[in-house]
Amino acid sequence: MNQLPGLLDTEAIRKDFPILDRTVHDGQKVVYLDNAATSQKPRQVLDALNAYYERHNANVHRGVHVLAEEATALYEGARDKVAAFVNAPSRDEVVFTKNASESLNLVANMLGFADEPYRVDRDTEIVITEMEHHSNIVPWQLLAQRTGAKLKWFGLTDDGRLDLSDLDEVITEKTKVVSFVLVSNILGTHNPVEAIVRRAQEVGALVVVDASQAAPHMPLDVQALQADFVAFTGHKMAGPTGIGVLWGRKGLLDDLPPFLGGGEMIETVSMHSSTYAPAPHKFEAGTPPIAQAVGLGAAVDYLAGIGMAQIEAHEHAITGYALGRLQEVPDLKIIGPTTAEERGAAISFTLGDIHPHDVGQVLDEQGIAVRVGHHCARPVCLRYGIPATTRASFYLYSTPGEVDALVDGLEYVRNFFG
Amino acid sequence: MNQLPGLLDTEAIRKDFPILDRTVHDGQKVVYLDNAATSQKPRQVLDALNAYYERHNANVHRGVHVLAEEATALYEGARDKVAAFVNAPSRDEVVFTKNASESLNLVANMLGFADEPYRVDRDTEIVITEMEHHSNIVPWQLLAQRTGAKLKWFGLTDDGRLDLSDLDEVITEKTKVVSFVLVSNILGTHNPVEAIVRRAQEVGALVVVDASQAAPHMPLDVQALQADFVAFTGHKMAGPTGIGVLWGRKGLLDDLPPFLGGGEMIETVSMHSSTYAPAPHKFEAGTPPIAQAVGLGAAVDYLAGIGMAQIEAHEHAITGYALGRLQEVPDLKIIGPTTAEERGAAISFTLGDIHPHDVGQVLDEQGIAVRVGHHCARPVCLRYGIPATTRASFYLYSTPGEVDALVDGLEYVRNFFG
Amino acid sequence: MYQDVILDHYKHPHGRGLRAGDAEVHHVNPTCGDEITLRVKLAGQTVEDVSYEGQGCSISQASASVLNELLVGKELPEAQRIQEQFLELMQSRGRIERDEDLAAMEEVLEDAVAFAGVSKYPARVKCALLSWMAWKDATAQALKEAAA
Amino acid sequence: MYQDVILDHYKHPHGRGLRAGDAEVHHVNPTCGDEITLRVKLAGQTVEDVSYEGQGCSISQASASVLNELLVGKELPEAQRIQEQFLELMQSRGRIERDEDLAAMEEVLEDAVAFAGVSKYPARVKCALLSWMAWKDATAQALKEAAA
Ligand SMILES: Cc1ncc(COP(=O)(O)O)c(C=O)c1O
Ligand SMILES: Cc1ncc(COP(=O)(O)O)c(C=O)c1O
Repeated sequence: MNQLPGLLDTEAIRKDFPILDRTVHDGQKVVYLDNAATSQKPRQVLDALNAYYERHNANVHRGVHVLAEEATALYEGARDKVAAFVNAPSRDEVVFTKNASESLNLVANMLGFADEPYRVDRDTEIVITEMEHHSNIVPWQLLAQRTGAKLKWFGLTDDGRLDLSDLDEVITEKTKVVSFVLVSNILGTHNPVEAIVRRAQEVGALVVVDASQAAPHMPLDVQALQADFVAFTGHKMAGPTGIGVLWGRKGLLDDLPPFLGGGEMIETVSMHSSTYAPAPHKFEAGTPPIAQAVGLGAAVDYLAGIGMAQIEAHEHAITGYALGRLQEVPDLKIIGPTTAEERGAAISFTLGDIHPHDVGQVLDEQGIAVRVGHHCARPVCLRYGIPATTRASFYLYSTPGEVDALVDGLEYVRNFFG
Repeated sequence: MNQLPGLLDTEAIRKDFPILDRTVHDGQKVVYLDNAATSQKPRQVLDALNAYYERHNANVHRGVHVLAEEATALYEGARDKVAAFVNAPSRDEVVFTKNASESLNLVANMLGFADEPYRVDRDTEIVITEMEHHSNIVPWQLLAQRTGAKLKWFGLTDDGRLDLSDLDEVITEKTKVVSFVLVSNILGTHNPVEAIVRRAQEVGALVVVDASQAAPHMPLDVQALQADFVAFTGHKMAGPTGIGVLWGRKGLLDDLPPFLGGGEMIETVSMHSSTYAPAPHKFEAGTPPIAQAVGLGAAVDYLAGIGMAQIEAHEHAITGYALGRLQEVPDLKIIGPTTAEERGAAISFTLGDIHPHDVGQVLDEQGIAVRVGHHCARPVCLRYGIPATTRASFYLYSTPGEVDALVDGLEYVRNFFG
Repeated sequence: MYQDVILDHYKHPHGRGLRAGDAEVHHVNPTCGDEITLRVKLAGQTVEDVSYEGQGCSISQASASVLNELLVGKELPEAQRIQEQFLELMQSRGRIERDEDLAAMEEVLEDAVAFAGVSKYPARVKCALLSWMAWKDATAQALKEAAA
Repeated sequence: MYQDVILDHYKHPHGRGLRAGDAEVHHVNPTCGDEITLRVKLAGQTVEDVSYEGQGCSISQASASVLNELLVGKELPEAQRIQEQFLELMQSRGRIERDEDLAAMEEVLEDAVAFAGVSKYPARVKCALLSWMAWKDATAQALKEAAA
């Protein structure tokens, strides 16, 4: 079982994550399988945060003292690191936000306030999918309400994939923007980017990719994606909370209007009018999440040090193993693709009639942390006619032994409520 | 000189701040006088961050496992602490944002999208002042541009105070919102809240107070202020970067529409429509700055432990002492009130013809960190006909000895360029 | 938290199924999808029946069953007192722990004291309260209609 | 960073004041308020005069003075080479430190190598470049007008 091909040396890796030694409920070591909600943080990231606060903390930009210069160099250095991590053509294309949700709202708001040819208004359409996270649904619903634009979406197939059979009817000449998730946080589905991008480009629509569940788990190359905007979030990729990223094409970031106004994002201000700094600063109003950017920089260093292809292979192996073992559990039904192909490491399932809340709670009593509910993707639950799912999700430190613990735990749950 | 009345025991306090032992430029201990830009963080806050990440990290809300429950309790516990710190009538009135700028943009956007009676539109007026930070100017300029509302402001007197002589002409029946800074980050001026609030209430305008430079330095009581919204930022009050606060009256938060859409802020989502969670969650889209809120909770515990009235007294003493000593320096001109009455601990000045950049740089060579420039309040520089100022700003760990070092440093600067 | 009493009620619910009533309500817990449809039948000041259908976790299901067992046949003021006491227990965040306090509560709440442990889990408190809130709501409606 | 050469130029600026020119530009560094008005006068391919007025820090003032000293009288291609080399030095982030590298640069840049230290301070690089960017801009305008 430890013979799965592609596994990382998790024994070494786990030593980097202090929380994995945590015990719960009278001495049981925590089995953390809630990585799609948030990942744990390695010592290296905590060290970077502490070093920042203990030695270099100052407000960034425009300072002429040593601390301000150091803090600025660290903050902007983190931008370089993130740019390299996603293969951005330019560091100026990396905007720091507070989370992926802000990144997505930023795009939606820019497009609502933009001039032609970007402007979303009552004569235009917005396209999303039925498997989006609420953070990639609600901003577009709000934009549609505020502008009168029409919101359309791709449905799902019974086996948890995007139904693109009506691609040409959903994305039309009226479509201004298509926003979709690269890897679903509830179904695990890895979506076919190319087909959607090709059609969007045909009609001249902008493409936004929600890579929140991709950036932590696989090599992400914004140029290869051919999207216009890519959003992701630090806390799911070994980084701190409070930091997100919006990558956007330089030309677009230059053309589009600002979203939040304030310090840092201006060029010059008078009471009568203001001009704005060039991107990325135009989109970073106020004191940015400085320490958090530095922490995210340390996180991408850490991940890149292990290798994103290696992490992907590890999770692929664990996911395949978990899908197999879970399907041995009687009454367990996987919601989403049942094999590891074109799939990420989040696995949702139902267990007979036992409500996910009960599944999660009884697993927790055994030290196993999973998430239950609609996972901020309620339309998926509606689509499959279920109130909620239990979701186990893996990361670079997850082991086959933890999969076994989960399966044993589920057996116990069945007996408990049987 | 150490006999100044009201001084705190800075020797003990400074031990809590690791960075204050930092040396720069070959062994000079840093004299950190850039506290209005950002404050340093005590060990207690860093410990809270580390404990969070090493023992409790999980995504908040809706989790049924131990870590998620602990993280939620810590996050929501931080809300309780902040609510108590500003004497909020209800914890549900405390919204966590990423910084004060987001807090202010949040209000501006809510009012732009609100229904009557709150709606800002082309027939209405917005009032600010000429001493606002860009973060309290640009959001209102953007709102004015987008809605057609008229932006008006109070000017300044020659001695750096608000000119309220035209109070009744500036705030009129058309005024929907009045937003002003409690303590100016460039002039140090502490503004008279009551007069403005009384007039605003007379005409039924909402009052927004930018307390970014007040919350860190003095007791802040949102009920006594009688404002409708109060914004402040964590990093200036011994807390982490990446966290801000918007306090708002419950009834208003209930009535006003959401700003950012996404996970956490919803009640229920379908592809066709969504309903929103009650405040404060309605305004907290996506994974919040969890660790940063926890850190801010530790910061307000730390500050409250020392006592906000005591901190205010300490800074009052230091500011009085600094104003006196600075005025001994030939050619030094204070921009802002020249005595410590109704005044915070940020002191801007010019030094003859020597450009502030040069002043700051040569001070830095002596280990003294001040800020130079327009301090994100460029209209103030325009008002007083100066390109920039040098600003020294103090906090609870600042000492009379540091004031002396600054004065000596300025003498050196004069000789250097003399 | 899964006391035997709770599991028993979950596996063998009392009075489940919809029967005739004076008022019907439908309550949903949006965060977890728990749902209940509940009807109240009053006979003067007496709770003659509480019938319900729903889906949800063991806690919400068992709680509806306990409610049925406890409230049916009670006079309204007494039933309301029980409802309030249950609410108090659930909002206690596990702070009611001493045996004598629980024993005192048990006199009013009977089987429902088994939910004391649930009060420690903020995420689950709403599950336990779902049917009780629905009952309160339905009863208010029934009374209003009776008065009209 | 405050080499004597820089302080000298700051205290005793060369060629300061506005005189007749073929083109005039006004450049501002919005982050610190440094401003310069600069005129270029060409005589065929020769930089006949660079005159300027401005306010700003010692670095921006000294840099304008050095520019005047260095470029006036030069043939245009040579002046442009100097401008480019100065730009390169300022963007070097303090990485040009070896004495022989600086010596090589000094052949072209003369007094202007004294700004090498400034390149370590990102906040100040723009100050040093202000007048040089203005000169480049003004020269381009002057050439365009001459051609028109
Ligand atoms: C008076 C005032 N308002 C608002 C802000 C903005 O705070 P932040 O940059 O944290 O958003 C600041 C600080 O920069 C300030 O001093
Ligand atoms: C697919 C997806 N998109 C967006 C988000 C939102 O990220 P955040 O909560 O950090 O804003 C998440 C995670 O919650 C996610 O899984």
